[in-house]
Amino acid sequence: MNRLLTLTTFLPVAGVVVVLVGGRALRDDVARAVALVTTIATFLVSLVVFGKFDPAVPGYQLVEQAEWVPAIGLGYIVGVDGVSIWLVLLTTFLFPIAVLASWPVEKDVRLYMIAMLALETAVVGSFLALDLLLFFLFFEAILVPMYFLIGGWGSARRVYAAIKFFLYTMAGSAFLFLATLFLWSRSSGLDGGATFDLRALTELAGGLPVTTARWLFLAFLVAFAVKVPLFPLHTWLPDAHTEAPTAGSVLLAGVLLKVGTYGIIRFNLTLFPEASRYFADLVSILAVIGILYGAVAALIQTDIKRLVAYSSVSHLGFVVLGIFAFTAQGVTGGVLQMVNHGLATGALFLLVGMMYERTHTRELARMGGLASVMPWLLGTYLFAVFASVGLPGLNSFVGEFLVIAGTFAVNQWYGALAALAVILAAIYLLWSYQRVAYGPVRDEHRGLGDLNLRESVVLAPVLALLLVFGVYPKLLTDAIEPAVARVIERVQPAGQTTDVGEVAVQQVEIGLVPDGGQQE
Amino acid sequence: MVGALAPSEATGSLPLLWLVPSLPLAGAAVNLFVGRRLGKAAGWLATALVAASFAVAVVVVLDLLAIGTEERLYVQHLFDWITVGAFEVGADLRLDALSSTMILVVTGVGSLIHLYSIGYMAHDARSARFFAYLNLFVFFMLVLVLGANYLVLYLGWEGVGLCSYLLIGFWYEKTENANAAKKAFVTTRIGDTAMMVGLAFIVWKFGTLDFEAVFGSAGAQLTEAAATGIALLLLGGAIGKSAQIPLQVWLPDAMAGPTPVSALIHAATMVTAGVYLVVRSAPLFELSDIALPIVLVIGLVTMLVAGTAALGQTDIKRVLAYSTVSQLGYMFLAAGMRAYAAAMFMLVAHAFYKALMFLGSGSVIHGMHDEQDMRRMGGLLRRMPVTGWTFIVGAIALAGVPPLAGFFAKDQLLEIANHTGRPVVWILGTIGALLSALYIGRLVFLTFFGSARTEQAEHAHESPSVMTVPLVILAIGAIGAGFVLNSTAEGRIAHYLEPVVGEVPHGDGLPVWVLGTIGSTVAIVGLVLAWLVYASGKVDRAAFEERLEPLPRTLRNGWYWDDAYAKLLVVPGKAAARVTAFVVDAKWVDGLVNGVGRGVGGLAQVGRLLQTGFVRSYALVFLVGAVALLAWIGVRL
Amino acid sequence: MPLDNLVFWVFAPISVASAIGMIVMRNAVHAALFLVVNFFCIAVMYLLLDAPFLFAVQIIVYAGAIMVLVLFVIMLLGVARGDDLRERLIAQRPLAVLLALAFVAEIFVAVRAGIGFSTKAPDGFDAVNEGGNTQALGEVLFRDYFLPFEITSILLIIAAIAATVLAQRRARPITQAEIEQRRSPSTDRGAAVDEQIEVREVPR
Amino acid sequence: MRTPIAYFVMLSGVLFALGTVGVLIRRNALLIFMSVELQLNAVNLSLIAFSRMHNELDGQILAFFSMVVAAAEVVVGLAIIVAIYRRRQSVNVDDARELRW
Amino acid sequence: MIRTPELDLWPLLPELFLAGFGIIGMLFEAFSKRSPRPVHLAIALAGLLAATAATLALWEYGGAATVLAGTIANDRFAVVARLILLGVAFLGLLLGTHYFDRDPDGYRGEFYPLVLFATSGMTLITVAADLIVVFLALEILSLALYVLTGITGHRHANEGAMKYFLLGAFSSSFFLYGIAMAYGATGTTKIADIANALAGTTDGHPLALVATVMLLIGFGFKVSAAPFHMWTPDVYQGAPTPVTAFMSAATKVAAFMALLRVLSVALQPMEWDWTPIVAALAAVSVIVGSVLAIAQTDVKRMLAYSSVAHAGFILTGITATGAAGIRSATFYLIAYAAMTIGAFGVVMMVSFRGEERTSLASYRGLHRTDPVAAGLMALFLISLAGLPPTGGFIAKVGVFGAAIDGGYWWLSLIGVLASVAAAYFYLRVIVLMYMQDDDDVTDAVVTTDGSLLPRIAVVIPAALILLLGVFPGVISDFLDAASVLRW
Repeated sequence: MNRLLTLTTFLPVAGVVVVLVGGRALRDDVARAVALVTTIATFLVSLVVFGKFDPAVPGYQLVEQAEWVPAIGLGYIVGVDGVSIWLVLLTTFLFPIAVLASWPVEKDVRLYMIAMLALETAVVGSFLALDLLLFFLFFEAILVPMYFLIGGWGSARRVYAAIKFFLYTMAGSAFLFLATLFLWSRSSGLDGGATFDLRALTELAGGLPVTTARWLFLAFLVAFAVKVPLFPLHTWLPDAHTEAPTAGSVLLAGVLLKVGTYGIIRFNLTLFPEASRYFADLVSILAVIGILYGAVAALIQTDIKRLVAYSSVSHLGFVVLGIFAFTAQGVTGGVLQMVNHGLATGALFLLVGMMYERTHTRELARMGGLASVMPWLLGTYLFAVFASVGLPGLNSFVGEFLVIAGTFAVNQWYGALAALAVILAAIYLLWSYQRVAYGPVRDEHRGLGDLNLRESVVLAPVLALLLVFGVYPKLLTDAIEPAVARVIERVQPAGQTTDVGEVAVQQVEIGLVPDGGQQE
Repeated sequence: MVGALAPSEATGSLPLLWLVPSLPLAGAAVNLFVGRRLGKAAGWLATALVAASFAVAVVVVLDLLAIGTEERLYVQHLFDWITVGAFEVGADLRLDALSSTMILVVTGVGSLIHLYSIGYMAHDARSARFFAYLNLFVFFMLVLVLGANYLVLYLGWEGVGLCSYLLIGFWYEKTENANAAKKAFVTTRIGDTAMMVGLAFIVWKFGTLDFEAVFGSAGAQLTEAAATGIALLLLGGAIGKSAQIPLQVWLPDAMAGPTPVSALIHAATMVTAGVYLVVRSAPLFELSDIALPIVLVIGLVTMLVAGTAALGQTDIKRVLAYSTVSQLGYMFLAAGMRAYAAAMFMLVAHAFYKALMFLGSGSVIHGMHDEQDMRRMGGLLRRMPVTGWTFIVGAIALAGVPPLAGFFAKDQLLEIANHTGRPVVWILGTIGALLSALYIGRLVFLTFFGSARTEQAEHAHESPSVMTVPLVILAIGAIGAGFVLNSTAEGRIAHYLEPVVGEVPHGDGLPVWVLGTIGSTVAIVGLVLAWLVYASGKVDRAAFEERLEPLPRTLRNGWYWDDAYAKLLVVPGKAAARVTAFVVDAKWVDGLVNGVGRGVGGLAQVGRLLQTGFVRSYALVFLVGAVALLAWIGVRL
Repeated sequence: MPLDNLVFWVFAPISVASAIGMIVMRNAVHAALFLVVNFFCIAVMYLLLDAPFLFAVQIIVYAGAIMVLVLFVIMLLGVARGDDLRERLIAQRPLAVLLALAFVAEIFVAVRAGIGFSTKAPDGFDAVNEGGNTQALGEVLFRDYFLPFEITSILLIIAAIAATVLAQRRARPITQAEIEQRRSPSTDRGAAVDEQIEVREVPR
Repeated sequence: MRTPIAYFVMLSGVLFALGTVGVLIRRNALLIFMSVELQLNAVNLSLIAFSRMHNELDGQILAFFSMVVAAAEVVVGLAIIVAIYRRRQSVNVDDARELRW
Repeated sequence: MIRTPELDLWPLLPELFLAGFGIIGMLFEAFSKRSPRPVHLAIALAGLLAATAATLALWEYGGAATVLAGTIANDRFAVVARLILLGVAFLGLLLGTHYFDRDPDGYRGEFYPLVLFATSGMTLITVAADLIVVFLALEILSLALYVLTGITGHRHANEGAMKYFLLGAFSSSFFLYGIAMAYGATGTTKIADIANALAGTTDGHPLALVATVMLLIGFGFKVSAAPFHMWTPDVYQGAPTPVTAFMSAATKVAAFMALLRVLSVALQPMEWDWTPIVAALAAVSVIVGSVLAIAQTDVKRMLAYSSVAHAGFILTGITATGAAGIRSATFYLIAYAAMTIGAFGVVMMVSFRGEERTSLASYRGLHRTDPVAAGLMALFLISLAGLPPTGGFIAKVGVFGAAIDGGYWWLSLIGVLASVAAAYFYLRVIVLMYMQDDDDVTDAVVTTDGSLLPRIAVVIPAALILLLGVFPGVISDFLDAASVLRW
């Protein structure tokens, strides 16, 4: 039987075991190497998974199913579809980079690497789990290593940030937990007895009373909204991002936030299609508020990491907005935006981290003129900035445009308002870039080194992907689209707009008189 | 009315079209990564590649001309860019009359400016980076004009914005340069965003962004309101890019970039992209009753505002910048009258003479050792003859003195205004022409005539030939363009563009020769007036300006648009951001969260006091619990 | 009035009064004596309820042995007069009385609803007590409750251990000074640090 | 026997309540302990009353065991009280409140 | 003439072993001058081993549902309960031995027999099929624990013992009152007969209702359910740490298992009456435990409040009546026993010479001086917080799942939210252990002495917690067997 997904998930645990068993006998460098090798191996395995994955098939693939705790119907069920495959790849791709970027960490290296590896397992597991409780298990398990990473290796207010991150997320997931158990409890009437199997529960959830389903939807949503984070549940994020060590921020922004949006697609939309429609406006409005709010708040930040953090709030709003448009373009754009944001913001945090290692400050006011000192570092930073700004040709644009186009066709206000963030993004990112890079060089920064080999190796693949996915997003969308189509089919009843590309055709064929259109 | 064209088969050299943008791109890539090691060769490489691109463009366009008028369209599909559901966007290049005109201008003028830059940037340590950006710009500009759908156009559109940003801020050690770069990018992005929403609108209505498909079914698909919406949103993009009111504020500041940049990006090509967009989208604009009138009004107002502002400038490049804005206003005006071909004609002509003048001003600045204030110049004609004379050619062309390029363009425009029953437009346009002559005359006379007013001016030197040769070529273009493009009554370029943009409107009004005479007279009067004030020595300039205060100061400050924006938008915006971030977010949203935490913590602190340590208190609590439970049960009995 | 009723109404008030006496007597010895009185009254009730064996046990073991032990300790520790009646805990007394009244009320409600105030003891208890109450009890005890009876032995062993472990003087008692000395170096510092933690880590 | 069983049960309830009052308001550990003894005795009364009501002996047996338990508790309790008196020279429970909050 | 009952003592063999070895230990203590700990330990362990063997043998032992005149239940539930308790006792003994190694002044040889006696009381209460036996067993374990609490004679231990004793006796009287009421309502004290007697009534006999409440109060006191928990923090803090470890785990297991038996057998006909009460107790316990722990600065006290909260969680599971409730509660008890004894074990390793250094501040930078202790503590805390991949998580799934299944979603909501609050104080300890700046740590460096004994005693529960977290299915059969009560 095919055990590839299991291998992808648990390979990092092997690294954990090695480091644990090695104990104090393991030198720091060896621990680092173990982590790096493990994460790279995991990436390679995930590539094999990708190789076996057939993008044309919409459903779950490479499914592994085993009984785990039959007594409560908890099964070990994992599988990938077009949405999760990319998130898994993103995760396994970012982890070696994060490990490599953590080379300068000197404090408790072994513990650090253990946390990293454990985190990888938890995140990959979340993306692969097709059993609700298994998902929740991984979802919760993410908290612990991340908590250690932030609290152990963060900056001054790390403890506050770590605890806040932890409690906030846990409070949100409490509702998910209850809703999961509720569904499970309702499933006892099924043929196989009570189960957490997503596929079985999907059937079951269709038959729930409307009100019940709506409450459950909200319970799921709260958990994911915290994780995403969706306004107004976002305030843990600036603190966590800011205080986390570089790799922590990279992974937090790059991967962890996506667990939330992924959860929304995988669970909220799939399990509660009616409720999803019912609450679409509410969520969309929150997403739009988040998009603008995050951007506006980013405008005035003086701490560069905090600024990037708020930009994440804004960017993730796009993802949610796209998802709740229920159009192929919107949802695909949302998924695309997940991957793209992971790469772009990941790159930003990597670069900010590298700058921090040199200048020992995150205050914009205390930087300036760095472009003259470290042209390559700041050049790559600019590249990442523009990717994040949504410059066409770089990756984020495609997702953003698809989201806006996909949303606009459904609700013009959401689309138009969301687009405003594009302006704001340019303002805050370029403003911050200017304060970091341009202007006269400060005395204390003279003589700082430019990118070294390790850092170049860290950055090169990420930056390359920023470009590749901008120029040829079909690489991603070909696999995403069938999976998304399947979700939309479930959510959106026939007759509704599900594909903005088909609008014109329909109108022409049926001979509809073009409608009144948007009143300007 | 503009109809759809049937794409033709790939014949001859047409399939080489992709090379046109690719060559500069290759140059950019090489210069970006290994340019440092190339040294001097970097500039030559960049220039050579753009020139090669020009050559390919010429070959391709010649092959296009070989095709019959009605099929003069070639679409090259490179690869699928975005495909989601039924929504498909290809990386498609489109060669037709309009885009062929544009690529020739871009690559032609572009290669001259590259050549010039070799001299201009010779002493800059990062010149390789400069050429990389410049090449990249040419690439994006070509993508912009060659794009076969709105999204590819948008790619180029934003790309040129990026390069503009990079190049304006090329000397980023100076904070004001960096500020100018950011301002340029952000201001244009405001327009761009409107445009992006416009694209979303198009997607909503058409399900595609392909020019052919959109224009082909526009009449059937769009209501008037929808068409207005789309047109105005696209116009937003055009206004930003072409620095039209109210987004014109970035262009004068953009002069902070190296002068070749100003010539290429902020005069000849990028800023005209707005005009190109309007012309390209004409089928959509025409479906709306108000879109084109709005274009016209914006053009008119911009022309006058910028024309007057140009009068007040003292920085040689800022005069040219306002002049550019004003001239772009003319082009919008033309487009607003459906005289697309006239707009394009003006665009091409303007590319020549304005590039010429920018390069000339660059040469002056070069010769003056980075002095840009006209008041500190004077009498440079003697010291920099090539620069001076070519500059004068450009100025005359701009002023609209026959038979140079500017005259034909402006003349045609005013004629259309007159003949289509727009007397007000005609009168204001004529006033605008007078303004042009005035400010450019002022510039020329202050800079090149009279006596040297400073040490620097006395020791100014002519630039090397690598810089002057392009000037000469452009001067020839400025002189010849009018003849070449407009030799017959219909106008060659108008005829050429007709399949794409339709006919130039006709009508009745004053006879053509009367209009031409009025136009020429106005131009000459303007120049003479300028001579009187600035070069004849018969007027006390300082006293004259003194008497006019506060007008000169207002003009110098560009009608205080910047200050108004600062007060009305930036300050409140910052305040709003501050409130959002530090009050709403920190105190309220996060405050609520932390409040819950603190509340629980407080509860804990209070609650622990219950644990008094007195065993009898514990017993009391125990008993309270017991009695309460029993009471609960008792109630149910 | 039947005799048993009379006896009940004589001894019930006494038992209540003696109980009250016990809880309000300042002197511990007096209180203990009131308790003995109370136990005696209860013993009488046992008799009324046809439980003569327990009547005997109550008087001999409880009122006799156990209370004597308690009195002995009171004397031993010399704490008979130690209890001053000023209450430090606010509202402890009124609450205690209130809760007790509520408790009685609840029991009253339950008893009235459960068995009613007219239910008399059924006849036939003599049959149960065939051969005498003691014999009958013995039979039940050593047949059905053989195990619990054995279990009590463990209970008593523990009691014995308790006495030796807790009450026995230590071979080398730890002095107050020693404790103070031990406490001071680490815990005091710990306490000080505690304060810091509080300040720092309560989430803002 | 004419006295209703409920009377005994109620008497037991009252005594039990008095016992709780004693526990709550006395500060002498010995007296608190004696109050607990009062409670246990009250319960025994109930048990024996119920035993009579049900016409069987389990209740009496239970009361008997309760006495044994009480005896054992007395021993342990007194031991503890003696120990604490040794350490503090006081049997006032209010004095022993180092463990709190 | 006394008719002798049928004597089937096999089902009682474990208790006999425990008590027997307890007596041996006591005799040894009485006749040995120096009362060496290794010998004591050996005797006690032998007792545990014998009891364990006897217990295991009972797994396959058929026999009647109850033996010894219906006073002792003979089912696998009892076997499971005993095994848990024996395990806890084993760990408690190991910890205690180490504790007294470091604090010889407080040492009393009686510790070992007392633990055995307490254990026998605990196992007995879980097998008791007669409320009389329940009461007696309760007293056995209580008395033993009172003594154990005060065994060192230290000041705080004394105070703890006194408080425990006074309140314990107070609650015992309530418990006994409950038994009396049950007897009054049904005329019997055998839980099976009570069930039968109650089964006929429809609206619940008022006395039975009172009995239910009183019994719940009594059990609630033992399991530290609020508002009957007040003794817990003081006693946990005052008692010697190994005793705290032992009693926090074992008492809870014993009392809960007994409660389960009483509720699901004797009071099974009154399910609808007692579930709301249990739910109310659960809600109050969870809130009180979770919230008040936040304010604590002493780690033992903090764990005490945590124990209150966990009592609430287990009660939450019990609201789901029947097998589901038993299953979930039993699993939770196993996990809880492991994590709490482990956590207290680490507390003991960190503290020295008795009860010093139990303040939270003592844990600063522990992972530098003793990474193993810190790591294990972190694991226990994470499990207590109910996070994967630990047994605590699966346990929480079980109880909340059962409660939701039973319709108590509001209780689950309170539970999960409270566990968020609870996570805060667990995390705080981790902060202290792991997230201090190096210069902060130096003035409060803590060293554990690295002895083997306590390490064994904490590694075992740690392994168990992980096992339960990752492969909870391993005890599935165990739980299946346990969830069927015979009567």
